[in-house]
Amino acid sequence: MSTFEPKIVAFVCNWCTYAGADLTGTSRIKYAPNVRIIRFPCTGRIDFMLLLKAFAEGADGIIVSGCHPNDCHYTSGNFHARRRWMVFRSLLDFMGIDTRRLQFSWVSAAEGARWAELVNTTVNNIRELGPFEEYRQLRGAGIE
Amino acid sequence: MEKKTLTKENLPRFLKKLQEDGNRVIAPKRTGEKVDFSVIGSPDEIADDYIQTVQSAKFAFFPKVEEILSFTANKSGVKINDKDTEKIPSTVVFGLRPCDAAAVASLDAVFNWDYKDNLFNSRREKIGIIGLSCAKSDNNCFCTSLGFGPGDTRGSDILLTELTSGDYLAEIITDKGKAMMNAAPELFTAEPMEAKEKNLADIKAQFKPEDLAKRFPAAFDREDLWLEQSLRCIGCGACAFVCPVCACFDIQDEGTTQNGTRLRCWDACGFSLFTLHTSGHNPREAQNHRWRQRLMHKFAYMQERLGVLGCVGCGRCSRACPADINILENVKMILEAK
Amino acid sequence: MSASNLYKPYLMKIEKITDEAPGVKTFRLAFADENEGKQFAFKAGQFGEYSVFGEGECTFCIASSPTRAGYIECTFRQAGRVTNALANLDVGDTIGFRGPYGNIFPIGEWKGKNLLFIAGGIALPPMRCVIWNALDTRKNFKNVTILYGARTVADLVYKHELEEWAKMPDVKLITTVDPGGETPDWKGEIGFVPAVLEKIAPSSKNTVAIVCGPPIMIKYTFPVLKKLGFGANDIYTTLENRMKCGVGKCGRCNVGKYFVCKDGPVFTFTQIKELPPEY
Amino acid sequence: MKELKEKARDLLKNKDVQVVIGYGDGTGGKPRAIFIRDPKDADRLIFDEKCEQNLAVYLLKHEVKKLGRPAIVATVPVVRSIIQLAAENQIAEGSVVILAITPDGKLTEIKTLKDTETFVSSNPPYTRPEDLEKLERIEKMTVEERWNYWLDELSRCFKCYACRSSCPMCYCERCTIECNQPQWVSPASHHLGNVEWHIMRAMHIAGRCVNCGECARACPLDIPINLLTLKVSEDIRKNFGLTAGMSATLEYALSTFKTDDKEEFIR
Repeated sequence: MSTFEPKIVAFVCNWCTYAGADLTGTSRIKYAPNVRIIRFPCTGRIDFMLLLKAFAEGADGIIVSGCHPNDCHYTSGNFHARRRWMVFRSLLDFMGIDTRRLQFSWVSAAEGARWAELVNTTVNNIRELGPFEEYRQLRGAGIE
Repeated sequence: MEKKTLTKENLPRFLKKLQEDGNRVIAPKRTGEKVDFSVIGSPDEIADDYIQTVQSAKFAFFPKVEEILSFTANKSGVKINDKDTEKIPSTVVFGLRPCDAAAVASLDAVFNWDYKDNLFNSRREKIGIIGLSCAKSDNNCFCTSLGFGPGDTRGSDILLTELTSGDYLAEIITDKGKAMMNAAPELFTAEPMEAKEKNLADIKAQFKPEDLAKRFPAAFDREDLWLEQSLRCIGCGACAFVCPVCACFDIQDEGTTQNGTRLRCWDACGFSLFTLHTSGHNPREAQNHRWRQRLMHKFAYMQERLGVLGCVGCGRCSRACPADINILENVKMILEAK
Repeated sequence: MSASNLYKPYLMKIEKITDEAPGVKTFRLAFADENEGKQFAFKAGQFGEYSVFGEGECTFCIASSPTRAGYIECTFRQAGRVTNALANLDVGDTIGFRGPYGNIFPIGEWKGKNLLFIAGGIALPPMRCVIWNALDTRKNFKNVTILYGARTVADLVYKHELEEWAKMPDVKLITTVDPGGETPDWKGEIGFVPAVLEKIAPSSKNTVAIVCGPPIMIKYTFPVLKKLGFGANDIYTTLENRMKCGVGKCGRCNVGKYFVCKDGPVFTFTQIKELPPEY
Repeated sequence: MKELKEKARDLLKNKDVQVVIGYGDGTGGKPRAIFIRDPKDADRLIFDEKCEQNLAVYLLKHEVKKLGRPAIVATVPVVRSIIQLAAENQIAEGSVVILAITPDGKLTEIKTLKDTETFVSSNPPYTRPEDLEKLERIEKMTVEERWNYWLDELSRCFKCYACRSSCPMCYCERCTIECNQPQWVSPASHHLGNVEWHIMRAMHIAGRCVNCGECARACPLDIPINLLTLKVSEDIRKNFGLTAGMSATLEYALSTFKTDDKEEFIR
């Protein structure tokens, strides 16, 4: 599947990861162009429903990233998010969704290189997994 | 009406032949402890020894989610792609109980009340019904009280009745039935000697169908008859969805404004949202109003407006109800009310 | 392909958008296919299912008069998913329309009678159709009185037409707003519709009353009409139950033995009295 | 249960409560929920091992609330549901009398939240071994097998919402599935709509579910949906040490945190 280019949606917080991704750009670090970034005020705002929507709309993989623990702009948004991610990820795993398609990470505003590395690794992982056909096929299935 | 014998060995052969001829066969299949209709791969999958399936085969006529149309839109306008009814598969429903087969007439009435619903009619035309008489019944069954019966031929194209030997009496009721039989006429042999009646379940009638129209309208304002029965109602749609007659639906758009589909989905009068206005006003505010609507619609309104009953006495809603709301109990209560 | 998919809408182009009141708009719609437009006919009182593709369908009456051919109009208030999507559209955009559905105001039977229209708030649109129908065939009727009330002056819809009706010598227009809803230069009445009706006390002799409004207004207007001597058969109203199919199948608008979409939306007070209170 | 009937009769007679929510004889040998308002009817109350419906669901139904202050016949999961509802400010202290029945059939009248907590701490949560077995069986499957298993099960769902309606924790006046601007989850029962609905349901009662199993019992199609909520409950118990319905003052597991919560899945 050398021609397959994964579609990745990244849900990131405004204060750390978005700034970090900005730094990647200003530092002229090249990374995979497969990612569409959606900026949120905080990882605490990233409802699991948004992630489901991304999959339903055809995402092959998802990155969710925010400030490192203790660095949250709102003190504890990322701590709250972490618990929900854990439960959500485990539930998807239980339902038979490969959790490699759902990458959680912490990337600070200073970690431009780390962002590039995160995206590249995720893209490579998803490229190996192939398109998320199972989920995409749900759309339209069961309609007579 | 022609009467034939279809031996127990020939039945799977017959169904196999119908499949080979390009028909999708929907039949009762066992999942866990329950038996329900679904599309079968081979006749071996068909369940036996059950009283009633969880759902009727209503979904073959009126699917739980059905595309009405699809559309694409761009700057220059909208293009509607009409539903291609040609693609609806030719289907044989096997093992439909006489009550469920009778219910098809009620669906016909709803979907053809002045406005002809082509989506329904196209499916209906492509379905052949091989009914199966009931040899057993349970306390929830009350078809005979509504004028139907365990060996009723109404609605079926072919009705099979299992005989003591395990072979079947095959009654070929309609032209469609005859055409099905003619797919493999050699499998149908001479009429059996055994009488049909003694192989049917004994279901005692508990009231007369004529009483319904007499008693129901007057019961509307009798809160005592509805409230007690519906207080434990949790407001789900299980009763409506397992019902062979319930045909209420919702219309929903999916996709984007550029590219999407319009769907028809099952809906139920028991949901509080069913009648809720955008303003927040709800004509049927409380669950007892909604339960009353369900029964009034089935036993009074449909009869008066469409000339058919909205209930065939299959007892499914009573079996499916998580709160043990029993339709027969409530109907009897209304008929016996002072 | 099925030639007659009951749920397949006509495609309509939005020709004109009028802002009526906060959150209330009127669309003038023309058939995208001229032939369909030529064959289309409706009567006063009927309604349709309007759709924004991808969002869904919504039920409104046809607010324009059948005497004005070539287009239909609808007026809606932004309230839910579809109406919000409609409000975002522009002139030239395409929407869907199914209809006409439902029964009609028996305007033919009203020949030679006085007409009393009573409307509240966003319920003027269903009546506008029959008002214009009557005014365009004015000679068929005697006195025409229109009583229209809204919460505030801003909430009055069809402001231009209200002015037009006010200027007509053979139309008596009374507008009113709820107490507190008036502006300093408000010249109309102040008070709730039933109270104003009682005050102006129109004669019931040889008169039919057409009442449309929110349930609460209807509830208090009927007794006043009764007091004024109107018979139950001379009072007409429309019911606005929630609908999906519009053709008597989806079950939503079932009230008693009636389906509002097929037997209504126009009902006489005689019929309303027989209905269970589920509207 | 003579004692239960007497207790109910006394409560109604003394006007301590206006209604006793309990089990009575239903049809076909099934018990059903009954709502006793007259002390004379207290004899209709029954209790046996078949009385499984989680009656706590009725405490928040408008139609039942209208009847007045209730007493409720409650097995351990029902008591836990009540505690959880209290923790979520849906039930006020003193607003309900609990006629709690221990697994060995002992009746206790509970009037305060504190006593309710004491009751559940001496009657610990219990998960049916067969459910744990099923859970384990699914966990052992490959990812692909799990996906096929759930797709098979969930595609049958016709969205009667019996799971939601039967659950005491699903008390929202407006469920997310009914929020249509935007439409988060399709109300249609096609595959995508069903998979999303059941993920959403499990997530929305994660950390709140007491594993009474009512959703699966209510499901007319026998879809083992309680396994989804059991899975999230087990995760929360194992990872955060929290179990719903044990304390009326305990924080909701997913709106609190510890700085050292596990994060090996985060890179």
